[in-house]
Order: sequence, then structure tokens, then C-alpha cells
Amino acid sequence: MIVMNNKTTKTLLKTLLYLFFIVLATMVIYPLIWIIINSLKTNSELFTNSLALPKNPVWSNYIKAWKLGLSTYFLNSLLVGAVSVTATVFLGAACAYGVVRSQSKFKDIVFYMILGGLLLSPQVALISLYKIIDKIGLYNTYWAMIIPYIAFKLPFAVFLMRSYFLGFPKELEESAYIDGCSSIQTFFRIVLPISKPILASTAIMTAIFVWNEFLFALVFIEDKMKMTIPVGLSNFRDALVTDWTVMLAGIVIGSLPMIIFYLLMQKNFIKGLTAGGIKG
Amino acid sequence: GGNDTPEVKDEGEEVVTIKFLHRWPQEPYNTFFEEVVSDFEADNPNIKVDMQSISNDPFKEKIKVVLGTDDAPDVFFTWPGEFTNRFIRAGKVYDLTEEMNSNGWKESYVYSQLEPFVLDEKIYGAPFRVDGKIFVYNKELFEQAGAQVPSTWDEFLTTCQKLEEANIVPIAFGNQSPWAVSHYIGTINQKIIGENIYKAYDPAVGDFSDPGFVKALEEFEKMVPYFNANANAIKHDEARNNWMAGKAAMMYVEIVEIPEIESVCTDEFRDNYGVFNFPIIEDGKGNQSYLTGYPEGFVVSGTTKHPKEAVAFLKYLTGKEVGKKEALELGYINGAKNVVEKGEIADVVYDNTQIVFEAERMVNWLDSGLHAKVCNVYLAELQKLMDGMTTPEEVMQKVQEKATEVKDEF
Amino acid sequence: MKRLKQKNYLIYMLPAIILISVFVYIPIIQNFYYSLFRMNSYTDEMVFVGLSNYKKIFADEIFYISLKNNIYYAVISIVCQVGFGTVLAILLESKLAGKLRVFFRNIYFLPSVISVTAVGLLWYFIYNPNMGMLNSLLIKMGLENFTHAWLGEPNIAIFAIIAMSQWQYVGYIMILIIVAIQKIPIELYESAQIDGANGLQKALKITIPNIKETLLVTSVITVIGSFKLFTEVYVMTSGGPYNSTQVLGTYLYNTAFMYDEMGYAAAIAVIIFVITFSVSILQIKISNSGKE
Amino acid sequence: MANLSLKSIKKVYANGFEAVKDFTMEIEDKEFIVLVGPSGCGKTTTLRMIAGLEEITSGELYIGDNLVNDVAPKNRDIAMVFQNYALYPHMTVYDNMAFGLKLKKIPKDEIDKKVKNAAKILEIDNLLNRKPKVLSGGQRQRVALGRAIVRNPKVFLMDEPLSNLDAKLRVQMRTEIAKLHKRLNTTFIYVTHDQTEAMTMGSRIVIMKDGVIQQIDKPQNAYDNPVNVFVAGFIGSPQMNFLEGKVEKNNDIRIKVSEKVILSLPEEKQNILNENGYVGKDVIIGIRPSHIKEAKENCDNSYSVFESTVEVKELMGAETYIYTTINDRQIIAKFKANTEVDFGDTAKFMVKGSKLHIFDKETELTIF
Amino acid sequence: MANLSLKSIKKVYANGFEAVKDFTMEIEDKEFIVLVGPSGCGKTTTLRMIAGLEEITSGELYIGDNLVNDVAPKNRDIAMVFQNYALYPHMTVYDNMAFGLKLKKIPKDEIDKKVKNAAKILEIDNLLNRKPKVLSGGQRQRVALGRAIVRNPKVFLMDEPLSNLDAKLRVQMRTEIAKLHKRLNTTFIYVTHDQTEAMTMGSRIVIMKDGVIQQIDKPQNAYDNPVNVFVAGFIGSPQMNFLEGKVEKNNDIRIKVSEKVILSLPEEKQNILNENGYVGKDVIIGIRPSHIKEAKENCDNSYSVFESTVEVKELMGAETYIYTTINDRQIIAKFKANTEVDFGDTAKFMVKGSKLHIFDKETELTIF
Ligand SMILES: Nc1ncnc2c1ncn2[C@@H]1O[C@H](COP(=O)(O)OP(=O)(O)OP(=O)(O)O)[C@@H](O)[C@H]1O
Ligand SMILES: Nc1ncnc2c1ncn2[C@@H]1O[C@H](COP(=O)(O)OP(=O)(O)OP(=O)(O)O)[C@@H](O)[C@H]1O
Ligand SMILES: [Mg+2]
Ligand SMILES: [Mg+2]
Repeated sequence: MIVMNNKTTKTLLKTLLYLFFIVLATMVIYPLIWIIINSLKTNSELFTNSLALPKNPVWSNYIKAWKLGLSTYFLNSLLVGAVSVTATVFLGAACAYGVVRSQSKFKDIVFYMILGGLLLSPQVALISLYKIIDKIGLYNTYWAMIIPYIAFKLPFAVFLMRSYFLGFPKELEESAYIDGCSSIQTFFRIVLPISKPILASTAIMTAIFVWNEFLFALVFIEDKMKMTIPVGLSNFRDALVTDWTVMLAGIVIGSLPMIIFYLLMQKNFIKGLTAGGIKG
Repeated sequence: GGNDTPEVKDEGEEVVTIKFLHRWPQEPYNTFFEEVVSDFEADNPNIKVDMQSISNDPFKEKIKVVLGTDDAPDVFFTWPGEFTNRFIRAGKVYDLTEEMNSNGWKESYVYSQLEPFVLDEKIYGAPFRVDGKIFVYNKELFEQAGAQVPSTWDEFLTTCQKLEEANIVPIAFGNQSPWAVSHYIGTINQKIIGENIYKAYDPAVGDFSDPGFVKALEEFEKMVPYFNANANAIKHDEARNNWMAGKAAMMYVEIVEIPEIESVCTDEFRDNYGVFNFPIIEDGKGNQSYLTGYPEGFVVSGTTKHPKEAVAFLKYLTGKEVGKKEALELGYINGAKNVVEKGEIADVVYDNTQIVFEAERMVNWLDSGLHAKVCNVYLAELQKLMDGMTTPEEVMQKVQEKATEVKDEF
Repeated sequence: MKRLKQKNYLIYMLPAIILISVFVYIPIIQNFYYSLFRMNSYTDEMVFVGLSNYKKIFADEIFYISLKNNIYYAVISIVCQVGFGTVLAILLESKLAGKLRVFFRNIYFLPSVISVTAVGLLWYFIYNPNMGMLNSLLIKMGLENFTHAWLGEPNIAIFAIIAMSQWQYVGYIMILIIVAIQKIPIELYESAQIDGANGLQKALKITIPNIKETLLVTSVITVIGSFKLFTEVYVMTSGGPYNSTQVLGTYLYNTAFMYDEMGYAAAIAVIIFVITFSVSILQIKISNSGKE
Repeated sequence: MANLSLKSIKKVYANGFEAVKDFTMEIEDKEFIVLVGPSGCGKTTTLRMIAGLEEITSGELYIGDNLVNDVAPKNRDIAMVFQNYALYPHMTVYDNMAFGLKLKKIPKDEIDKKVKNAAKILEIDNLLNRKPKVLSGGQRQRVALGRAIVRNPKVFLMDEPLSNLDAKLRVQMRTEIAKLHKRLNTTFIYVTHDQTEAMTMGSRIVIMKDGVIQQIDKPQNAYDNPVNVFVAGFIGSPQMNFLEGKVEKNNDIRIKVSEKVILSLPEEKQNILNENGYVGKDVIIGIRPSHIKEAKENCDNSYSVFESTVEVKELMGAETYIYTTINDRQIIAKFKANTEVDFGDTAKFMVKGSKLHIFDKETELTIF
Repeated sequence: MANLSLKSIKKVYANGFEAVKDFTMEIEDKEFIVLVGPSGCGKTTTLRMIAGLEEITSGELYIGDNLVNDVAPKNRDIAMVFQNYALYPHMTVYDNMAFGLKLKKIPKDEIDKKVKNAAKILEIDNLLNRKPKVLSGGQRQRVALGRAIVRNPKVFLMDEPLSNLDAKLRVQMRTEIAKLHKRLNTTFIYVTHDQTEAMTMGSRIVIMKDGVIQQIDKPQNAYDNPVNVFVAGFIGSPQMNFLEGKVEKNNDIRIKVSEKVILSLPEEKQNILNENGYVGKDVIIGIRPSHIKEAKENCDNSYSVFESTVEVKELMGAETYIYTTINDRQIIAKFKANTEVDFGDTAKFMVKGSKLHIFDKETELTIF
């Protein structure tokens, strides 16, 4: 009797839990599906019934979105993303490593500076940053995005990687010294390759940020040819002429790369986070 | 900036690069500008035009940022009125008076379209696209409800009432971005108050004490029930789509929207809609034949290093030749005289442009006519008023407070 | 040789230090300075006005609306993202979840990799009163009375935006918490099982106390994030209708770039800074005292 | 009362791996049972099935007279001590010990009494307010024991509770656990892969390999009479030496390992080989290091003597281990501490015939 | 050639902690030196100073004839094996071993030869393409050794290289390292806190405590003639038993531990106590467990006999440890495997007077 009860409750609980998971997953996924469905409609179809399936999928919406400038935004995002993510991960790793290994008191100052950087919100710096960017002639260049992205994501990167390096076996480096590596060689040939998972986590976190950043891209870039996807998308929504379904197609195109990137990296992502973690 | 580094061409003449900023990044407009630029470059081998564009909403913010940099565009788009005037006051706009007065440049424009670019008797810009606000209506729905095209305010309200009774939404209205409501209020203000509005709109004076302002809002309140539901939650173009889908009978639109309507609507619909002017308000103090709507135009930067070349480009850009191309390809009419003949372009566009050219005077859009801070308060309060969350008196009190504050900073 | 090594470590830190100083710290310090002036973006003219920008802020209705909205956002986010995220994380990591947990975990995380602009536009459609998904669904379910002009009604709009953020970020916080849970040795649960704890008790007595630190950190991330809020509002409502969805971030942006009051905007920035900074200090204090 | 009965218990993991095969055993009340065997042999799995942390695939498990296959761990009246102690890091020592009792809704003052009592037994009463992380390894170990004690279980389960401690502490805790068992008078089931622990602690030991029980016996019996080569090699340190040889019959029956190493046997053992038909066959010979000694000048003929080169000499203080190779197999001999042979020398070894273990080469089972 | 000379070497850490105090020692070429001592005594610090991984605060370190205080590790001609092996996880075994050589820009084929050669010595030639994480503990250990061997260093440094291995493997690797030392014929410096390793491996051992050298000696010497209580207690397993007693003179000089336990001494030792004025004073007595035996019926009077209760009995197979308490101190005795005394019995113990170690109670230094 007890046996039965025990097992039935377990199955019941499991069913309930799955039901909950599925409902929640639907809530998360449904809007995404909705957007894909409607991106294949004509404008009037969208306005008549947004829940229905498209009669004839209008793939040209995608082509139109792509041609309407999304291709440029897309490439810009890729370029800016690649450079800033690489630089952030790399400089962040170097700094975190320095903070962990340095013996001088200076490292505490650096660490607090990093912590402080974590707390500051970009808007606060927007105005002065804009003036600085302008003064050093970066305004309306890719660097106007890349450099602030790096600067504002570095604290988080350092923070994340520091806790990883704290647990990094020092013997590996010493072993490399004895093998004849210089400090820099050790960093590149031993420390970095081994830290791949945390680098991946940091890269994902940074990539998500960079791919989606809006404010700096909005303010520091004026040239349409240099705009990234977020600003580009909002540009689509011009005051008078809006091709809604094309915009939906644009949203889909703009979001896919990060989704794919995440799904490809998700194993390393969790692994890295577990190894590093966000604790102080 | 690195763009003005002189290059030397074969002939030994120095090539000058000027920066050009407009607000039409989308097609087909962008291509149009590209062609204009390359035509110009072909005619002026010593000038290179570096073209950039920002779309409408962000443009309003970005232009300020851009003008703050050392790399400001030499020729840029702007809305005349207070929006431009602050740049003029800050010395960011080049004074064209001298050039305009020579070689009959000034005379090549329809003066009512050039006048908006005048401040303190100096000319600062040239019109690129004329515009005005008119009502479009769905003939079929009017018939259904037995409604007449109104010419007075009272008739207008009756028409609305009739439509309402026939279960037809009388007016399509999308006011999520509240510049839309400002067009109604701007028009009604002008019609009721008259010349006093210019005193009110001048940030250095900022006097909204005329009771007409409250009266205008009271009149406006009368039409609020005839708007579609949730006007504050939908965008202007969405409302227009609804109107075109037959979900509402009328809509207050800009003339420049007509080509867009024409291009996307069905042939059936094309014959099924008509236009009429904003009804006259019989006891209003204002000149009832003024038209709401200002042209848009271009100016030369006050800090440009190549005024000669920039002015040349401006002149070409807003001139007759480009105007014709513009009318044929985009359906937009610029401010130059006699650009097209009737029949060359769609009749609706041509006819409506004539309304503009024939108007005695243009009344600036409320949102670009007012100081930004005052405008912001005004618009927010108007949205509130539509939701019945405030009263006309309160609205004007808030506006006056802000206007006073702005005046004090002046 | 040792001394040489020390210098090396400085070299590792140097690029990051320079970048952070120049592009994070200097602007922030400069910002304090600017907040004492009246100035706009398109001229270099600066008028010293002392603390009057601050005085004005404290009499500014919209500032209080913005602050209130930020606080709503923070409180709701803590409850939903950290609170519900924790529940979700615990459920996903429970034995019952089985092998599909990775699948669900990825699904829930997905929205946070999509750009806020895209999400904003997406939800703009969802909330659209006419053809939007939400109202369409409500009507389909016969709940016509519950339809709203979600972004057009001042007392609903901000919550509509907040709801969107919850949808987007629950999964993000959930992942951070899952990571923390995975670090708890499994033996603790088995030990508790032998001690007689049921599922709920295990969650409350073992899981929660062991991820306390992460909960604190995520709470702070959430709160700071709440005060950094900008894009969501900018894309969805730009602060309207009639400023009812204004938050400090958009208000700052509007004052700086629409109303030409850079100095005033800088003062708002200072206030954002003070708030986020105090919250963080508070967190560090709390977590330190927890360590004793 | 707290006797356990395991009947044909079997564990197949979800991936199809059969970790425990047909485990059958009766455990008396108050016994100290040690499960021992190499890594991966299924010790932990068995223990966890007893605890209820792992489902039993088939077979029956009784605690007392109750079939507990499907009873929840908390209702099995057991306590478990984990290898890494599994102390709740966020609770004080006191709360760690009181946790289970609180969950049982036992009155506060009673909990207090029990906890303090257990703390006194383990001499940790001064640590009650500390958190686990400030405790040393040995102290944590005691807290883990304390947490088990307060439950007053019928059965104590321990999974390698000492392997995280350093050598010295391990020896010390070993005797403490032995004392605790005497004092508490309950059934202990203890898992280890260390044969020394098994030998020194168990009242009976269960030697496992690949999920199969090899031998259940008293420690000294398992040492003296291992049932097969595996047990013989597993129990005892240094390990038993193994050689292969052929049973030859001239006058006596002897075992020839190589030309130089020929081992003689006492008569009764010769008979056993003879009777079981091993003459002429290969067998495995097992000799414990302590039974290979340095040959004295003249020793009686119950000993076999041979010579070999010393490869390594390890001084252990009280004795010396000598390593040499016979037929490619390393052999360890225990010499006296003051032996004079050194690395590289040729030493003389002697082995007493009565101490030899002989195994069947095919089945690896013990012949004697 | 590869002799080392450490002259008054001292290490003060940045926080002011003095980890090594005045370490002075000459190490001959090809010696196998073991640094041993309890945790925190400064062994690792010393080794790391020799490796060049830690700065030498003061003193002079010579390798061969060169003062190397300020020479970089890679130029010291040393190799080091770390406790956790410190294998590069992202490289194959081959690359792990070749890494240092590649950095030295040695030609590829030469590297190949060296690596393969070392791999053969260590019998890991079949593992060369694997990554460390798929290797077992013992295999990793070998790779770590291999990585050291290919460098062909003058000095091999090893920091607790076996402590991550399980007991069985540890014993096995112990002899392999001993063989390796014989084979490579270079100087080995080996750090461990395990006295068994120290005893069995070292040609000389250095016993340290709190950064100070206690004794440098051959292992058996340290075991037989420890210089003080610390060394006596540290070396030997099970640990030496310590008791306190008073030197009393009636006819003979005896040491009275308690009413029941009175220890007699051979004449020459009595004289030493007498001559050094210890009569009437308290001393510390040390007796190794192997010197406390079960008393036979009649033993001669070089033995002292006493009785005590057995508290724990540990079977070790070849012998049995008996635990008892005298004057509140736990005493371990080594009885024969087949002893009949059991837990709770009163056993008779005997101790030979000549085997006693006596220490000054104040200074804890050895009297004899
Ligand atoms: N959850 C599992 N799924 C599949 N196989 C498992 C699982 N847990 C353990 N095993 C396998 O079952 C066998 C027995 O494991 P068990 O943990 O009982 O060994 P053990 O005797 O305790 O070893 P150790 O001394 O290493 O702790 C091992 O081969 C192991 O790999
Ligand atoms: N970087 C350091 N800063 C300050 N003190 C240190 C540092 N490294 C080690 N110590 C201290 O120096 C002393 C000696 O440390 P060392 O590592 O040499 O000990 P050890 O003998 O190797 O011990 P173990 O057996 O635990 O490895 C210890 O008390 C240790 O706490
Ligand atoms: Mg196990
Ligand atoms: Mg050490």
C-alpha cells in the first residue's frame, strides 16, 4: 500500500512539475513563435488577425529587411561584437590574472576600482563620455562603440574571471617557469588555454551585452553605415512609414545569431560559470 | 574632423569635402539623395559630398549631439521654427541672407515656404519639402452614415455624431507619440486665438494667458469622444493603417503622407477617399484661411569651413531641378516655384500642394514651434486631457508655469 | 628577478586600468562637475549655477515619477527574477526534473540573449491594443473585459514594461542561481534526506542558505540593473503616456538631448550614481557581516 | 532488533551497469561490519541501498523484521556518515546535530539534552557554537559522528569516513570509532577501500570485487585463510607475494618456482596436493612478506632457502623491507631492522613451508 | 658537480612570517635527501627557494659552484615534481614532456628521442597521445616524473609527489622513485610529511620543525638515535610511546612511572643518569611499540613487566596492536598476530631496559 502511494505521489508530482515547466516554456516561447509567424505575413494579414498562420509565407519580408540595411547593421554588429568581445575577454583575463597573482598592495586598489566599475551605470557617464569620445576623434567611428563597450564590460569580466583564477593551480605556472617560460609566455600558453570555459562564459556574457547595447550605439554613432542592429532596428520604425512585418523579420534576423551562439556555447557557459562564479 | 583634408585633383584644383546630413535613411528616399549627390558632384568636380542620414525620431536628438561635435555636418536637415531657432541663437546656423538676396535665389521660392526660415529678418535656410495638414475621409463610410463633408466646426461635430451613430469610428487617431495631438491643438489654437499665439510661442515671451488657449482645449475635448479607442496607445501610422482598412472614417494627416497612402492602397480605395480642410471655427479670432504645416528644409552649418561649397549644394538641393526629380520620384513638392505642371504627378498630390501654396500663411507645427521644454509639458498634458485626467485650465496653468521658467532662463 | 615579475603583473592590469579610468571613471567625475552648470549639448557655453540643478530636481514632479517607477521596477524584479528565478532554479535542479532540465533551462534563458530593442519591439506588438497578441488572446478566451491599451494607459503602462523585463530576465537570474545550486555538494541533500527533510524543507533549509551569497549578488545586480533601466522604456513608450513610464534613465536622456539641459541631466546622473552606489555598499556590508 | 538481512540484493544503474550482484548477508545486532574492496567494486552502492538513497533493483532488505525496500531513508532508523562529512555549512555544530531532531518535532529541551550528550561523548562540547568551516578535519569528523549519534539509530552507516584525514589523524580516529562502537552498542556498517581499516575495525569484513562478495569473515580469518587469490592479495600490507610454480613429485612433493627456488611443504599439505591431483600442475603460491625472512646460518628443513639480488631496501625502523625479483615478479621480504644486506647484494631468503598459501591456477581458489 | 650548498638560508614572507630559519646543509652529488616534518614546518618553502620559485631572504644557495640566489628557475638546471603533478591539462602527455624542450628550441628529433626515452623508462610510452585527465593517478605521477627526466636536470626536486595517490599506489611509486634515483644517478631532494616515505627513501633525511632543522641523519640513525623528543616521536610508526617517570635510586637506578610500572635499566645507562645528575629528577621515557611485547611466563630481568587493561585491539594480520593507558597516556604495544588477549582483558606487558629512550624533561633532548 505504502509502496503504491509513494510511487503514485511521485508520478503525480512529476506530472505537475512538467505541466508547470511546459506552461512556463510556452509563455516564454510563444511570443517568439508569434513573431516568426507574423514576420511571414503581409501587413494587412497582421492587422486582421495576428494569431492566425500566414496564408502564403512572405519570405520576401526577410529579403526586404536584409536589403533595407539590416545586412549592414548585421555586419557592423558582428564586427563591433567580435572586436569588443575579444578585447574584453583578453584584457579582462589579463587584468584578473594580474590582480590574483600580484603581491603588491596596488592590486587591492585595482580590485576596488573594478568593483566600483561594476556598480556604475552607463547613463551616468553618457554626457561626459560623449564629450571625451568627441575630443579624441572617435565620434561616429566603430571605436566609439567598441572602446566604451570594453571599458564598461571589463569590470564584470575581471570580476568573473578573478574568482576563477583564484582557484587556478599556481603550480602549473611555476611548472612553466621551470620549463623556461617567461611570465607572458606562461599567460598565453598555459593560463589562457586552460581557462577556456571561463573565457567562454565571459565571452557569452559580453557578447549578449554588446549585441544588444543600445544607448551608446544610439548616441555615439550617426552614420547609418556604422549602426549596429539594436539602433538599426529601432530605425526601422520610422515615424510615418512602417512596414511592420518587415520589421518583425528584422527582429528575427537580429536575434538569431545570439540565440545560436548561446546554444552552441551553453555547455561551456555553465561550466565556466560554475568554475568561476559571481561570488566576491 | 578628417573629412576636410584637401585632396588635389589633376587640374590642380583643391577638392573640398562637405558633410551632408538628412533624415531619410529608408528607401526609396536614400537612393534619391544618393543620386542628387552624385549629380551635384558631377557638376562640381571640386566638391565631394559625404552623405549621412538618421531617421526621423532619433534625428531630433542626434542633431543636437552632432552639432556639439567638431565634426558638424556642413549642410543638414532641420525643421524651421523654434527647433532651428535655438541653433541659430547658438551660432550653429549660417546666415544665408546675403546669398539669398543676390542672383534671385530668394525669389525662386514660394515665399510662404521660405518665410519659416527667417528669424529677425535674416534668412537661414531653404525649404525642401512642403507640407500641410488636411483631413482625409472615406467616402463610402460617409455615405453609409449619411454624413456630409463639413466646412465648419459645428458641422464637423455633427458629422462625427452621425458617424458615431452609424457605428463607425469617426476619426482615426494614433497619439502614442504625442506630436500627433499637437497638430490638432496647433490648428485650433491658431483658429481661435489668432496672432497672440506667436507671442506665446516665442520662448522669450512665453505668454499663454490668452483665454483662447483654454477655449481651444475645450473645443478639442468635444472631439475626443470621436477618436478611436486607445488613441494614446497606438502610433500614428497604425491609425492610418486602420483608416485605410476602413476601420475609421476620417483622419487628420500631413500632405506628405498622401504619396505613401497612394502607394500602398488598393485602386478601389484610391477612388474612395477624399480630402477636406480643417473646418473653420466661426467665432475664432484667427485667420481661418491659414494652414497648419511648415515646410522642412536644409540649412548650412554656422561653423562650416567651406561656406561657399555648402551654400552651393544647398541651393542645388532645394532648387527646381532637384524639385522636379523629387516630385516625380517621391511625390514630394519642394518650395521652388513652378516645379511641376498639373498632370505630371498624381492629382491628389498636385491639388493638395496647391492648397499649401495658396494658403495665406503657414502656421508652424506646435511641437517644433514651441520651446522643447514647454512643448514636452504641453504634449504630456494633452495626452492626459484626452484620458480625462485633467482639465483645460490645469493644462494651461502647467504650460504657463513651464513657459515662465523657460523665459527666466533666457 | 622577483622585482621584475611584480612589474609584469602591473602590465597585465594596465590596459584594463587605463580603459576603465578614462572611459568609466573620468566621465563620472566629470559628470559631477557638469551637474553644477547649465549647458546644452550643441554649444560649449557653460553657466555655473551651483546646486540649483539639484534644487530643481527635488521639486520636479517627473523626477519623482521616474524614481517611483525605478523603485517599482526594482521591487518587482527582485520578487520575480530573484524570487521566482530561485524557485525555478530549485525546481529545475530537483531530482524530479530529470533529463529535460537542460532543455527547459535553455528555453527559459533564451529571452535574455535577445536584444532589448528586439524584445521591446516584440512586446510592443504583444501589447498592441488592436492586433496585439495579448488582447487577441484575451478576446479569444472570452476575457474581453480584461483587454487594455497596455502601453497607453498611464497606470498600467509601466507595469506592462516591467512585466516584459521579467519575461526577459527571469531566465538570466535563474541560470546564475542554478550555477550556485550546482556547487552545493549532493551529500548535503542526502544527509538531509536521512535527517527526514522533505523536498520543501530541503529547499528552505539546505538550498536557500547555501546560495545566500548568490542571492545577495543577484539582488544587487537586479537593483542596479533597475536603476540602469533605459532601453526598454525608450523603445516601448519613450516615457509616455504623459511621462507615466518615465524612469531616471530616460528622463536623463530626454533632459539632455531633447530639452537641452545637460547640466540638469548630469545632476540626475549623479543621483542615479548615489542610489546604485549606496545599494551596492549596503550589499557588501550585509554580505560581509554574513561572513563572520 | 537491529539485525539486517540482505537477500539477493542487486543494483542495476540507469545506464545498465550492474554495480552490485546478488548481495546476500545476515548482519547480527551490534556487529561492526566493514565492506572493503577496490575502487568501483560496489561498496558505496550497497551502503546507499541500505540507507535508502539508492533504489534496490531486486532482492529484499530487512532491517529488524521489516522489509524496507520502499521505506524512505528517514524511516529506516539509520544514520549515515559521509566521506566528506556533508556538514551543513550554514549551521553551527549544534544546529547540524539538532537538525534531524527538529525535523522530527522533538521538544527543544530533549533535543538539547541529546545534542549535549553526544557532544560530550565526542569531546566537542566546546565547539557547539562554531560553524563547520572553522573546524579542523578531525573535529568535523566528530561532528559528523555526533549528528549520527543523536538520531539514536539502529544502524550506523559510514562511507569512507576517514579518507579525508591525514595519516596520523586517521589512525587516531580509527581507534575512536572502534571505541564508539563499543560504547553505543549498535550495528555499524562501514565502507572503506583501505584493508588496514577493515582489518583493524571490523568484527566481520565483507570483501567485494566487481559487485560480487568474495568472502565474509572475521578479519584474522580472512588474513589467515583467504578464499582466493584476490582476497589473499587484497588483505595484508605489504601485499602477499605471488609466484607461480609447478608441483613436482620426487620423493617429497615440492613446488618448483625456478631452478633455484624450490619450495618444500609439510607432509599433510603434500597430501592435499597429491589427493587433489595437483602433481605436475602449475599452481599459484602466495607468501606474506613477514614469512620471507633473512636466512640464518643453519635453519631446519621446514624452511626452504634461496638467494636473490636486493633491488630496493626500505628501512621501516622496527624492520626492513627487502625487494627482489623472482621470475619477473617483485617479491617483498621483511628483514630485521639491523640487517646488513644492502642494495645490490645477494641476500639469502628463507620461507617456512607451513606458511605457504597455494591456489589453483585456473580458478584462483585456495587449495590450502 | 651537482652538489648543493645551503648556507644560513632564511625565508621571511611578506607578512613578516619567518618560515625557514637559518637552514644550513651540504648536499653531495647523487644523494637522495628527504625533507620531512609536520605540516607548516617550512619544507615546501625550502624546496621552492632551491627551485627559485621563492626569493631567498638571506643566506646563500650554491648549485655546483654557482651562487644561484638570483638565477631564474629555468637556468638553475633543476626539475621539479609537484604534489598535484601540475600537468598541463590542455596538452597531451607527449607535449607535456616536450614543452620545456621546445621552449629551449631544441631540435624536434632530439626532443622526440628524449621524450620517448623517458617514456620508456617510466613505461608510459603507450600513453603519449592522451590528455592528462584520462590518466589514473599513478600514470599522472609518472608523466610528471617524465617531464622532469627529459630536462636532464642536475637536481630533482619533489614536493610530496605521492600524497595524492592511494595507499597501495603510494607504496608502489615509492619503490619506483627509489629505483629511478638509482638509475638516473642525480641528486634528489624530496619533501614529504610522511615519515615512512622519509625512512624508506632517503639516503639522508632532514627533520624540520617550525622552520628549524632538528636532525640531519641517515634514516636508521634518526630512528635509533633521535636527538630529541620531537624526532623520536615523529619518526617511526606507530609512534613511539612516551611516559613520564622519576629516576629513583635504591640499589639500582630505576625509573618509576607509577606504582605498578617501574622500569629497570642496564648498568651503563644507569651510570649515565647518575653521572649527569638525573637521580631524583623527572625524565621522559620513550618506548617504541615494537619494544613493548606480551610478557612471556618467565623472562629474564633485563625486562620490566607490568599489567594493564586492553582498550582496543587492532589486528594487522602479521601482528596485533594493543592499546592501553598508563598514567593517562595512551600506549601502543605490538603483540604477535595470534595473541589471545582481547578487548577488556588485563594483559601483561614487558619492556627491555636497553631499548628505552630517555629524554631530559626540560630541554626534551636525548640523554640516551
Ligand atoms: N549513478 C551511477 N550510474 C551508473 N553507474 C554508477 C553510478 N554510480 C556508481 N556507478 C558505478 O557503479 C560501480 C560501483 O560504484 P560504487 O560507488 O559503489 O563503488 P565503490 O566501491 O564505492 O568505489 P570507491 O571506493 O571508488 O568509492 C562503479 O563502477 C561506478 O562507476
Ligand atoms: N606566501 C606566504 N606568505 C606567508 N606565509 C606563508 C606563505 N607561504 C607559506 N607560508 C607559511 O610558512 C610556513 C611554512 O610553509 P610551507 O608551505 O613551507 O610548509 P610545509 O612544511 O611545506 O607544510 P605542508 O606539509 O603543509 O606542505 C607555514 O606556516 C605557512 O603558513
Ligand atoms: Mg565509494
Ligand atoms: Mg608543503
